[in-house]
Amino acid sequence: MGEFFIILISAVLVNNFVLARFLGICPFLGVSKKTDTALGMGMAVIFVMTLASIFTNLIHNLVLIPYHLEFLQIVTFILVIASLVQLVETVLRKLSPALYHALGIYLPLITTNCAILGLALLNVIKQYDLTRCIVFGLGAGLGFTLALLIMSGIRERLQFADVPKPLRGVPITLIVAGLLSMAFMGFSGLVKM
Amino acid sequence: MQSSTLLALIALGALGLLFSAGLAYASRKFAVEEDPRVIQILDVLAGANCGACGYPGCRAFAEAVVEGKAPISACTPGGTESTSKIAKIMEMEAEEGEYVPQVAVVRCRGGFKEARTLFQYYGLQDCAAAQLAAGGSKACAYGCLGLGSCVRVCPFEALTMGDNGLPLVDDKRCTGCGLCVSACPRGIIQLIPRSAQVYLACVSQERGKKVKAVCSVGCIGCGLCSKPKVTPSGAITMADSLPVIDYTKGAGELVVAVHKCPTNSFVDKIVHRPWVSIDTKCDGCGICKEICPVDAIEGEQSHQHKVITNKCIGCGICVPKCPLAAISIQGALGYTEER
Amino acid sequence: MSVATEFTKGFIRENPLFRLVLGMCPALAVTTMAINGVAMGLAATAVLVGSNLVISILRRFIPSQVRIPVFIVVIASFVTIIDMVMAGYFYELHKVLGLFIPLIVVNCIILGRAEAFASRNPILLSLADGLGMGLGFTLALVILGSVREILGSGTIFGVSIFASGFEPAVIMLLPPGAFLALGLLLGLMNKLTKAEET
Amino acid sequence: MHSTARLVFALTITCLGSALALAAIHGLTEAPIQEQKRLATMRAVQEALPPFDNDPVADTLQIILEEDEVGAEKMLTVYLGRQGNTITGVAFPVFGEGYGGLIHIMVGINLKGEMSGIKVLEHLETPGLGAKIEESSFTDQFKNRSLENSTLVNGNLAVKKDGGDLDALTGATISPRGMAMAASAGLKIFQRHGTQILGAPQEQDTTMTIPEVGALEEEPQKATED
Amino acid sequence: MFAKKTFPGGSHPPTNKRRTQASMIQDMPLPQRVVIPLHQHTGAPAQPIVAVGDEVKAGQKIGEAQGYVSVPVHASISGKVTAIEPHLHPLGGQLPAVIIEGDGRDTWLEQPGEARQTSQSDSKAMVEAIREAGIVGLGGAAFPTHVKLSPPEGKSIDTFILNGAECEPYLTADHRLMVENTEEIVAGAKIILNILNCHRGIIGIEANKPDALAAMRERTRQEKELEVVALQVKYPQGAEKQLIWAITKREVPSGGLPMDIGCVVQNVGTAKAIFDAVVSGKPLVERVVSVTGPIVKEPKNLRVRIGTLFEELIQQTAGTVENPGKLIMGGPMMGLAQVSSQVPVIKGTSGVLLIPTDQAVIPEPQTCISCARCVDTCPMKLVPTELGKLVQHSLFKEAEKLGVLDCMECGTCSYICPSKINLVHLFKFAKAKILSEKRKK
Amino acid sequence: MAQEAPAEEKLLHVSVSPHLRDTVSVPKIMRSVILALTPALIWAVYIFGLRALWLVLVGMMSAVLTEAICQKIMGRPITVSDGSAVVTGMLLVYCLPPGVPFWMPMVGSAFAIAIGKQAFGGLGHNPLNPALLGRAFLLASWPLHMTTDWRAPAMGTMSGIDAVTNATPLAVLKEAHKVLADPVSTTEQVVQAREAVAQLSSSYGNLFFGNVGGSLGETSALLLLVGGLYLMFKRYIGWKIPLTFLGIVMILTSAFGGADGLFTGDALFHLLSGGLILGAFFMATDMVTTPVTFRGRLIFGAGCGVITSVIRLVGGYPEGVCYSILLMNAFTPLIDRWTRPKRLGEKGLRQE
Repeated sequence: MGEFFIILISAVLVNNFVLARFLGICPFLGVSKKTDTALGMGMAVIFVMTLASIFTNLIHNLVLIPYHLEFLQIVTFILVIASLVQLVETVLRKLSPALYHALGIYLPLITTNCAILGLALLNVIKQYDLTRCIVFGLGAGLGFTLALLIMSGIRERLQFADVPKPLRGVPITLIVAGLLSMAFMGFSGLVKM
Repeated sequence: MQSSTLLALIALGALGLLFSAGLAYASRKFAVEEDPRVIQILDVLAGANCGACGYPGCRAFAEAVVEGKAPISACTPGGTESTSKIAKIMEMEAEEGEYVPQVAVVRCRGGFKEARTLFQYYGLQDCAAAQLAAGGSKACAYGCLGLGSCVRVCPFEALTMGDNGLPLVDDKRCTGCGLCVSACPRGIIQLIPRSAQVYLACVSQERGKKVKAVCSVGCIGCGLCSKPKVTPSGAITMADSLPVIDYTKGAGELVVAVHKCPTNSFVDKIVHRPWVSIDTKCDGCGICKEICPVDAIEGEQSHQHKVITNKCIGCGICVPKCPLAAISIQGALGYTEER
Repeated sequence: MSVATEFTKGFIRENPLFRLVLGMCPALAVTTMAINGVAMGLAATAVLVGSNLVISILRRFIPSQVRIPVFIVVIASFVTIIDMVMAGYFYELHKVLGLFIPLIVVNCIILGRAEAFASRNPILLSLADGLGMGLGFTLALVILGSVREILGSGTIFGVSIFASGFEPAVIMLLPPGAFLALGLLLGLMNKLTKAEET
Repeated sequence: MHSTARLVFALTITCLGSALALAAIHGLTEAPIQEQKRLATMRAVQEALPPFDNDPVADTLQIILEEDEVGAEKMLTVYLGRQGNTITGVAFPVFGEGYGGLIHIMVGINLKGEMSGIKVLEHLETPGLGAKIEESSFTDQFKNRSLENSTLVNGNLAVKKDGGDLDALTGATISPRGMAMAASAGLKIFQRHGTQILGAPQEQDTTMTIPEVGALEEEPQKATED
Repeated sequence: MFAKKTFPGGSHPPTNKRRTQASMIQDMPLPQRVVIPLHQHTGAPAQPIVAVGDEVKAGQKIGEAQGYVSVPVHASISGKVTAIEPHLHPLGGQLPAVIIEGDGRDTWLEQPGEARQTSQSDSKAMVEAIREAGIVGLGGAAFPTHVKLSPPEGKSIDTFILNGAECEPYLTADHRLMVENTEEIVAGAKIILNILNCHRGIIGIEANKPDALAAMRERTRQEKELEVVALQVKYPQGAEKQLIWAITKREVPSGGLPMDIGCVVQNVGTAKAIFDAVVSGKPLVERVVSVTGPIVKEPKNLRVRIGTLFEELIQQTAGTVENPGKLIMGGPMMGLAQVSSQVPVIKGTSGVLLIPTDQAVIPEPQTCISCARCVDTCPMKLVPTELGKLVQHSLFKEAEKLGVLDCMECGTCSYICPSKINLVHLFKFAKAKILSEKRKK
Repeated sequence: MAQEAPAEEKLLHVSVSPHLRDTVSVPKIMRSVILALTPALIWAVYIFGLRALWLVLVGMMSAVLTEAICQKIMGRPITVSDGSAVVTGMLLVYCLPPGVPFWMPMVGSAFAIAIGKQAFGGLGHNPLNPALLGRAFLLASWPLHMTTDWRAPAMGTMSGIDAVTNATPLAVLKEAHKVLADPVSTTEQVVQAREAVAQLSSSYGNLFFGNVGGSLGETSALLLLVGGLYLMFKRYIGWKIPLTFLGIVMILTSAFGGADGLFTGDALFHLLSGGLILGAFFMATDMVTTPVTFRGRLIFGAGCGVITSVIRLVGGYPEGVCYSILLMNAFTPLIDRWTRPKRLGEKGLRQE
């Protein structure tokens, strides 16, 4: 239990995917303009990350390792993630239109989100078993959502700010990310990886 | 090595098969077709998302066009170019003549000097907001408040605030989108055909004394300009004690109206009109002398006539009337930067 | 549309990092030193050129519905090849770049160029585009890496450039420094290009 | 149906092509990659071990640690350094808890139970502060230390601040402490398993299994990457 | 002592009431000429029913109400109608007004007295009499009183609140009225209770008017249905919704009326006018106006005929020590700045306030530092910081969602803002925009 | 002036109501904050020597200068006179060790103003507290200076520069607790650690009056409290954030801060040390970066308390006030959004 907690806290706060690992920067910059969309995207990412963790773990342990096909890791992982996202989208649209409208519209954005592939690869590097993969995936998703939400709150406020012209848009968002990352350094040393 | 290759082929091949089959199934089962024309149209629009078309953005407009709900000529910033391109995409002919390029004009000349101020205004620097404070500081209830709501709303930076507290329109930048028209709480800004050179710069429906009391350049509704003497073809008619210009009729007459107006309420966009000159073909028939509204032509019958250049206003009425085509306008007409 | 213009546009006019704001993740993660920027940039360039080439060749045979998956598979293959080659011949660099080599797969630049350019243009142009974009990306990474290395370690390409009194700001090597440096560089680019326009 | 078939066909063919290409390249690069890994290990081992003339990376011994032993993988690979046929020292990876995470080091121990050298493999310490543990000025002080010739605190090597005799780094106490812990772990492991290791036969890759270890139920996964 | 009742939020601007609160109301001499705007109340303006040249008597109806939410207007002096034309109006701009040149005799249409007395058992007749007398809320909003006194079918009123808070700085007209016309006010309140068939009447008075509180307490000692409540001195204690909350702890629903929660609020001046109308049959042709301000030489409370020009009122106070920088109708917090002193007193004119130039200049707004003073003080519990930023960036829809339409423009936020942001102006602007958008649809 | 103008020129002023304005203004608030911070500065000079004064001055000057330069570059009006940059510079230096080299407050202030404030458009637009950002920046950039440049208090020696470095009380406590918590600690170590803890606990007086090592401006709880209460009395800061912040820290540190089980922690010690008072009264109350709603401020204060306690008790840093406030600053927009008060009458609206 303790180890799961540590994995979770580490993924959410100490080694936040966005602010410390630089994974998923593009959607972080793109979908953080409004809090509502940020929340929707965050939920979708949590969902997909957890699923992707499970599936890539299974593929890796059931197919790649037994047959010594580790060199196909990248290709298979990305295929699995892409098809998984596509499948989820299709199924959601069919089964729960309400949920689809809340989460599904963000799904296409997730396919090429490096946070998902990064997560799958990190799972392998860290040699997590299935349960730990799930916890790590959940934590990574939560961490991503947290960063996204904070950023969206600040950006909603920044639309009223008199930001100097050259810094408007992406530059100021990156600066905010830098400052947030600085604040998140307060969590360093909280748990040991 | 052999077996590794084989295994790789099997594994990845199976995955590819699975994925593509699933995708193919999905694309057939849950296809949401976006009309490719929407994207094509989006490409040819001005892309300012200005809302002049009445739709919440370029994409919405493009979708509406494809659905046949919006007229293809509604994108004013894109102008005829956009219209014809959209028409090509929609495989229908742009109805020529339906779209007249327009440009915004400020129909008030009452700057700080010309128009009286009622009080010192403090508060939000926005015209509509200023109107909440005792109805605006201009004594004329129709006059420009000069706080630049129109300037701020223009997506093309075509409007600037002049020194006298009146906005200036840069014709070259103005696309006639009409955002400024709706931004002005007093309805002073109007779109007129781009080709038009003259407009009435006053919207006050007050008459005579009341106008004079508040503004030195306000239209007093005297109706002189609508008299046949000035505008024989009826290019100007009076309504609500204001002259209304019909731009399809006699452009030259309007120039005359500018000069006849006792309150100087008209604006001629061509600051320095070139005068006309008469060449040697003239046989002195006298027609021009007769029709000249400002008596700027002199000369005896059967002798070559002359133009009194400091009297000529460049209206050009005489040019087409000369049976020998001896009158020509010196220099081309064109807009000048400063007014 | 000449090969030359397609090649050069990626350097400044359409620089993938500074102008198109693509490929942020590796740009932030690996640029603690200028040399890492070079390595990462060249790895991405290799993938870009390879995938552009293959996709440009295949563009007529790929049905549009499976366009993206096919692109991804092609790109992923090239990335794996680069990964393996680097592991085999540039072990230390491979170790430093770590996770971000495989993550080239999901770098928006690659898929973006495949989608926007290679799938619509002939082979030579696609090659020029890929090479230009890749080198532009490399250039941007090197600039960012240099800034961070100079301020964060007091060196450039490993060569010390300050007197011993200089105390480098460690933050430049940490995540916040990466964000701040890239943000300010982008701002600077905006300012400079704006000045050029007017 | 024709179009569907085309879709499936196109993607499958791409996948097959990709698999073929990757398998081929894999075949070509597998050997260099293994060689690179070996070289990397070799570099670390070389720094840690006393002089040797064999190939310690190939001359390894797997030992399984007991539950109460900390600071190393339970399934520990020990690299043996020999001169001639005599073992001169051993090296194996251990770790200690630093500030940002675990500090992995390769510790080399000679027959006297003294450290012949250490090499920092991996760490997550703060640059400019804790990261200075990598510098040789810091690591050199571990040379020739043993559990006998150093001041121990709770049976471990310790920095001066904690009552030991290791020099710490200015401003950083946690990282050197982690190093001390890792080194101590290495020394203790050698203390306990020394005879077992030194009694290793000359054949390579001999795994000695210790019967009473039942804690490990499943085969530990093989690390794919370092 | 019980804690004085109040509402959450609010501010404490200096009250500045001392100069006028102790002096008796004076009758203003009959004006030579009155300008009686046909639009003096919320709702449709009245239509003139006299023509230029007509002789009119004081109290004669000269404008007929148009529609339900509208009341007639009456001549306030006897004389001759000299013009019906647009005239400067205190609410801004030029609006049609009947101009009467006085004959100096002040002859009334009917002498006030028994003849017009309305039966106090017939509430319909009383409401009709109130309407015919042209009575509107005299607190400033000028909402036709008969509408407030006619709750629709199914809505019963259980609490009637008489508003004697007078929280606006400077103004003391209601205060003096409560001290001097206690009898009429209480009688008026009883008429209202009668009409509403309500048995609980509460007179709320801010604690800084001890003499008014004492007088009212003394007078209502025997009245079972009437109770006097002392309110904490805080702005805007006299605002309808805040007063109801302070006294009954009920919230008027957003966009609703006090009636929706069983309450009716009337100003003390209105109560007196109702008494005059029902008991004496006298229409609303005069009211008490505080003429005051830092530069007024002899500030006074004057009983003034409707239609008298501000200029004449100012003359009654011996003029000003310097030229005024700002002329305000009403109090400094919600009053309307006037363009000139040539505007007439209307039914809603509770005060004429003259402010010197140095105090009239509104400081330049700075950027908001989110100090939250406005959030803490907003009596409507809005978030003015956020609303202000939304409006500044033309995000009217979002502002509407956050309740900008609930803003009652009390001025607390603008007053309290250390960055001197003109928040009320922003909200007025936003409300105007939103409402005009709504009208378009 | 007014008399000279011709009569008809004298137009009345017209603006939308209200026509009254409160006398409180931003510069006035800033002046009060500077005043409230002054006693602590005088104390710092007394115990750390004139060096403290120079450090503060350098920080302030750098902040003001950076603000002016930024505004000049952006072509905006220069507003250094509103005093906000002075406050930033002052607060930044207050949380630096008194032995840092002079270039550090300079660089820190410049970063705080340029990146933390002006990049967002200046006063009122910055999402995070600039002074704390400056400190976090310095701590991340030059950790060596920020963790070792302590000075022991040296009463009245104006020269100040004695090279005694003295760890802050909190750092000592953290060390001691680590030893106590570690099962492998020797009895000797445990005894030592207990002694250290006991010594610290008996030093409330020193902590309260400020006779301890620590950041330049955080040593005297008393003088900071005086300043904080003055601001509270002036109503420039509210009670909610300081109270919840301090309260939560006390509760959590007393509950989990001890080595011997629940509720054995020394809450008073935690309260008086590590810049908690400085942070709670002067930084967590920074108007720009804190929530505006009533409930929001309670949540903000509580959040600061929780994060501070977590960092102090289990995190890598001995104090944590700085990071906790920065983190809660980041949450401020979300807090504001989710704690918007129900407006008067909204309840009725919902029912219908």
